[in-house]
Amino acid sequence: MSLKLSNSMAYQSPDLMMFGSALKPVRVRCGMAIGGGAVIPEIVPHPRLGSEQNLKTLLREFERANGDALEQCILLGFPGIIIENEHVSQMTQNPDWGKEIARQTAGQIDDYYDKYGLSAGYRATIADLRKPEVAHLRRSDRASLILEAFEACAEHADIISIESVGGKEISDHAIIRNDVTGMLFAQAVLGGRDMEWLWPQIVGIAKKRGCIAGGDTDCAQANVAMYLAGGFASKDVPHSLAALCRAMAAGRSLVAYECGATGPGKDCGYENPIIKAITGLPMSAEGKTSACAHLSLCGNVTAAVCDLWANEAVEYHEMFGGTTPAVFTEMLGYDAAMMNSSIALGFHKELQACMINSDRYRSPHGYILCPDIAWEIGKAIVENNDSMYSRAKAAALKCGQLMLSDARLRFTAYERDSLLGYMKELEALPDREGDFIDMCLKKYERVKAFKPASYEL
Amino acid sequence: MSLKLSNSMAYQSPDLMMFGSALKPVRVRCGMAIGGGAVIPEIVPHPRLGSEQNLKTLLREFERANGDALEQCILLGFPGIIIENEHVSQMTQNPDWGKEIARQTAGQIDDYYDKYGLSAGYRATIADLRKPEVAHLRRSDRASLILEAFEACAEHADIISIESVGGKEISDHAIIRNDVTGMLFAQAVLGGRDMEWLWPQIVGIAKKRGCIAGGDTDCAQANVAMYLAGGFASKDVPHSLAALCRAMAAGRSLVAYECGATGPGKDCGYENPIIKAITGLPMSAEGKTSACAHLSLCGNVTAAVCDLWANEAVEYHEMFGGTTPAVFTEMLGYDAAMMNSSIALGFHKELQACMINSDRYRSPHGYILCPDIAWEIGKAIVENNDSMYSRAKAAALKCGQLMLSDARLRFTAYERDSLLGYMKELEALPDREGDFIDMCLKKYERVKAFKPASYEL
Amino acid sequence: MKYAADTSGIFSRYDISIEVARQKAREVSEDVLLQKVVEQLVAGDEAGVEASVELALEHEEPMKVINDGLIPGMKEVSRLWAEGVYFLPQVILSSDAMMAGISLCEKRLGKPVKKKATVVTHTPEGDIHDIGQVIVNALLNASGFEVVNLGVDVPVEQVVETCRLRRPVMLTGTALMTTTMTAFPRTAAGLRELGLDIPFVCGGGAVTEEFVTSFDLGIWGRDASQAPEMAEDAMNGMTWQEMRAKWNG
Amino acid sequence: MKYAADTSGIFSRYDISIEVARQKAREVSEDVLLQKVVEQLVAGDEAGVEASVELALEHEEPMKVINDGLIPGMKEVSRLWAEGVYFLPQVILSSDAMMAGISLCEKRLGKPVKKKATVVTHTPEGDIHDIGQVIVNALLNASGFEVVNLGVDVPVEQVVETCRLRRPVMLTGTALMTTTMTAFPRTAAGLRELGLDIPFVCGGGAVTEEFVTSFDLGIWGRDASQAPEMAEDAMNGMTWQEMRAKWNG
Ligand SMILES: [Zn+2]
Ligand SMILES: [Zn+2]
Ligand SMILES: [Zn+2]
Repeated sequence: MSLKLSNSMAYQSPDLMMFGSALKPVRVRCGMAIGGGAVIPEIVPHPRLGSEQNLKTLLREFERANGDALEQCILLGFPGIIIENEHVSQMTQNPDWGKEIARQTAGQIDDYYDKYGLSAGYRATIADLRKPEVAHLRRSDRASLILEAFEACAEHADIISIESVGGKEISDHAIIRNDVTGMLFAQAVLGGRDMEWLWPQIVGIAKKRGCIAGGDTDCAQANVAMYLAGGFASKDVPHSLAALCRAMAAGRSLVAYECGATGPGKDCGYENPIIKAITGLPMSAEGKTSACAHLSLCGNVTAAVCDLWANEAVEYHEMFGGTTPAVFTEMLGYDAAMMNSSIALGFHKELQACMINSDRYRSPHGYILCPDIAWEIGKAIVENNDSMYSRAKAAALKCGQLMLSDARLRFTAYERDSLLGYMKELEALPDREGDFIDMCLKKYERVKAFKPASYEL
Repeated sequence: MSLKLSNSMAYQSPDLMMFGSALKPVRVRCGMAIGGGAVIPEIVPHPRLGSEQNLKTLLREFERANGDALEQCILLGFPGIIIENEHVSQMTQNPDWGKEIARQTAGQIDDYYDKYGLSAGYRATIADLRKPEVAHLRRSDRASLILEAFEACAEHADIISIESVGGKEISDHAIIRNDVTGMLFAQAVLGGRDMEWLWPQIVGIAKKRGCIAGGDTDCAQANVAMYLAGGFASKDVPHSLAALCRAMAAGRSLVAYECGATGPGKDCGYENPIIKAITGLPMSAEGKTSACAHLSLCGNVTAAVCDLWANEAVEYHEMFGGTTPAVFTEMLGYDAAMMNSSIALGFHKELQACMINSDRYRSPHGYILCPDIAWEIGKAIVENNDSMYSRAKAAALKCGQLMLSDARLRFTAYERDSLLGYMKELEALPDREGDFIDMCLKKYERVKAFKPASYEL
Repeated sequence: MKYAADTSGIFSRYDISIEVARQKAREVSEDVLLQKVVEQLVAGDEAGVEASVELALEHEEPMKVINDGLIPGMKEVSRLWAEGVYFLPQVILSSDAMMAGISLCEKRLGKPVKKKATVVTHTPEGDIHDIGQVIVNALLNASGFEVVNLGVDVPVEQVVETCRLRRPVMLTGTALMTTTMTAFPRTAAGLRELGLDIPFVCGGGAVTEEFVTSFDLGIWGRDASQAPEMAEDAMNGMTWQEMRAKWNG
Repeated sequence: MKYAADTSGIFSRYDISIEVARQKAREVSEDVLLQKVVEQLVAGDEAGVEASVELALEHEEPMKVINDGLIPGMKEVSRLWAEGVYFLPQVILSSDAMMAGISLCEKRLGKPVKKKATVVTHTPEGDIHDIGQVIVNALLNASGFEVVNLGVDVPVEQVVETCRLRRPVMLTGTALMTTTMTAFPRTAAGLRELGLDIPFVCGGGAVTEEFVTSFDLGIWGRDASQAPEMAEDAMNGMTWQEMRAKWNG
């Protein structure tokens, strides 16, 4: 492998990490900095059923949704906003659709800037159409199409991103089988290799078009684990496994930044605090205000070091108080206003402590996203950078050790036994990545959709 | 008048006022204290179109909505919740409907307490069917019906409340005419007198049934003014007038507590901080998380001294992350968790400062709800307690003076001119309530729906 | 309590940065007395309008006072509102003043002035926040329409019967709660049964475009301020389908 | 960083307070070898099941190993899941183990064991969070159904054609995005045209009960874990209307 894996921490201590500030802020076209000292809301509307029928209806849908968000900022006096549109498949399948929607939104943003001085930016998140079951990840029409869509959107968008799917065919198999080895293989080896192929191309497109290569998220794997772990009454996947998957995800998603992405990382990358600790790049986060998309046991703590504060996805429709993009812009904007007040007052450490204490001992997932723990996991990653495998395994082991070493983090008997089992399994794995890959290629050869060639294995 | 008007401040200083704590906490049936040291979320689901067809469909609708909220508390580990159901008219028109829904919800709450130890309470808010245009406020079938509905619900509910409408026929006329005199008459004289008739009866019912007489809100008047004032681009009603109406509303809503209500006051009573300063009773509040119901320029500051934290109203339907009661329970619960973390850490003053700084200079309404300003307005109320008129006028004048005296609170030229005009108008009003009433009876005799007899005037 | 010195990251006062400079009303009439009527009207001064109309009526025909004083004055008010100079209360106060002025002219004429057309307004079930109909009534009055205001808590049958008798060019309904807006399609069906294809503008709180455009006759009204222009459209013979195409979608 | 000593106002760990005590699997068979199969199966140990089935097959008929070992073992797993003792992965692993054991028995029998009935499963357009179908497939397999898994990104025509050829007792579809679930009513219409009244269970992310019950054949599935019992209902001859009445509303 030619990719240089991170070998140092951007932040020398977790105490230096704070919401609203990144060591390396980035600027959207209107000049607004992300990570430059203030938290900015990031609203993500989702089009209604039926609006995807043709470009015209979809343009109209996003015109309303994105316009409602911008208008709400004016009504309430919010200084800035990022609008993210995650592509429905039609927008990537027809790269012109994604482009026209990006063009329209850029126009709306310009209008609000001219009329009111509102600072806004647009993130276009391309749909990863490359289903491992049905397409070669690198050599297929679908692979070409997503790159074409990036090109098309980069002309107008401020930020381009993707939630890439490499390894999902193995993680879907592994996560419901308590198979931590499979998750490690899927995330670190397969996901990492796929990103190493994909991200230099995205970064190249962004550079050419003068826009920002935002970043990737392990939505397809670590978030599936988190969703399945669910709440306290759920019985699908142990929370301790979801936490280990999150630590491993950091090693995977980091690849985007190692390939030249500059952030802001995507909201649903709950691994972002770890990545921010390593890279110093600005990150988006979601928490309580993304309850519209899914529940989470880390509603406040995810804000602790965020630069953008987002809602993941809300379908467009009317509520008593206005349309959902307006309603969620209001909630996100006030969350951000509170954080920015704390910065202006010098109370940001206190506010951060409140966020952290809300969720630190609520669940394993909340615990490992606390800045101090996230930083430790990051350190294990950079200190074990022989391979994507070795660093993800180290992240998981460190994560497990930290969880087990803090007596205030309580587990059910089942969760603890499961965790001890995963740790034993991880410790027994081979040292060298090559040996691990050989082992896994054999172990998963019968998994239906898995084609090692997609990863050049 | 026989009612003894408040003559002292429960809090000797605004610095002593804090979210989560009231001088006189109250307890719901399961034992959970409101205002006893922790902020509790209060979720308010609203039934869907069509579910009001019959009792069966409505029971099913609330079974889901209220059940989803309780379940979300378990999934996320929230220690307690209050569920409020604001009656749709059918539930009050048929007191049995309201009763059966209260009974059903009390049963659900018991089940969750037995199974998980969740502390929960139920607030039933009766619909005030007494439209001044079509019914005598005191002697009409509609007046009897609402009392009957209180009786019926009090058997099962933990808390009973109402948003009473006395004076609305005048305030609807006055608010769109920039008529601060009319608003004063509507809120203080008419609203106050109606509450003085209504609330001793509600308190009597609550005592008999062993439930809590929660309180009233000036939703029909001060909130209409606030909604019309809207956001920064709205041109319906000046924000400075809405702020004065809020100050006057405090003199009106206070009557409930003077008649024996013990709190928690209702979420939409934005005048509640003033009332808490005077009475020391626990109060509900809404802010950013009630964006589902309406926008507001005071999304964070309203939390500064709240005991319950609510969403006003959200219609039941599905979002990606679950049903709206579940989604909004999550957001409210995490807001509360952050506040409770700050209390546990001793950072509550810092967090409160962040809430206040978010909105203090955003708009007049946010400014006057800051604890220090609210307390000063309260002080003007208790020091001018000759009559409901004199104290509401004093509240408005004090409110206006404070707004004009703080150079950091900026106004548009139109807003400032309007405010100076209101102040001049208020200062020119008669000293004695009797004279004021005589003046207003003449001035508003042609307003269509106004029947002085409804107020025994 | 500590207050932040720099609030620029917390909020932006767009209202201040975009405030439209106040403007005086334009000169509308060269006749000094009628121009006085216009100025009092634009100022929303009801007593002033009454006084200046009385004065004008000493020298001018009532219809001239109306057509060259009151009506152009109200048009000037509408312009100032449309341009963001005026707020709603200023429009309502001017409207009140105009009605008072017209009333004086009618007294002199000895008969009521012919209104542009009739509009029926109602609220099927009142909510405590429901002020929409009050605003709609005032704005329609100000624009010269005859408003038949049925008020709140109006049964479907009464709405349909009133429309049958008065043959309005438009019907409006406001509602704030979803559980009351079920009345609208029933009202629309009642009108259709009688062959009355009256454009039925529905709006308020929980009333969505999707719902209103799901039944015949329904046109969704986003804001009370749209009512006068919609009524003009209806008066000019637009069908409900044409109005829906113009105002919705 | 400061940490609160008392977190009782912040959160309650209901998961810990309600944890169901672990239970050993019940003894299912008096035959030591078959009981060993059961225990390995309940433990989700695929290699162990294979070993113990091999051993049992030395003394017992394959159908006895299946009927008195593997099937009761899987029933025990289902019981532990239903009672909240087991988590999903334990069920899936046991299911994998059972399939491996059955496969050995079939080899000995020289022919495949007859399945209960056929179910067709599919995802019209895959989303990166879409794991629902994977779970449905595993649970249906574990319950003894023949699963025809069409995978993701399946066109409507292919679903209808497969149903025509395979005549399943039930069809399932999962979707996470609203913009893909429009395929469901088209699939249902295609089946109806061919006279195939197959109960069509739809679920996943954005798929609401309201939507699914708005077209014929549709039954809303709240959770993947419902799939086996629904398939039993369909196999026992329940119509889609009866299933909808039972599972929805
Ligand atoms: Zn996602
Ligand atoms: Zn995502
Ligand atoms: Zn209210």
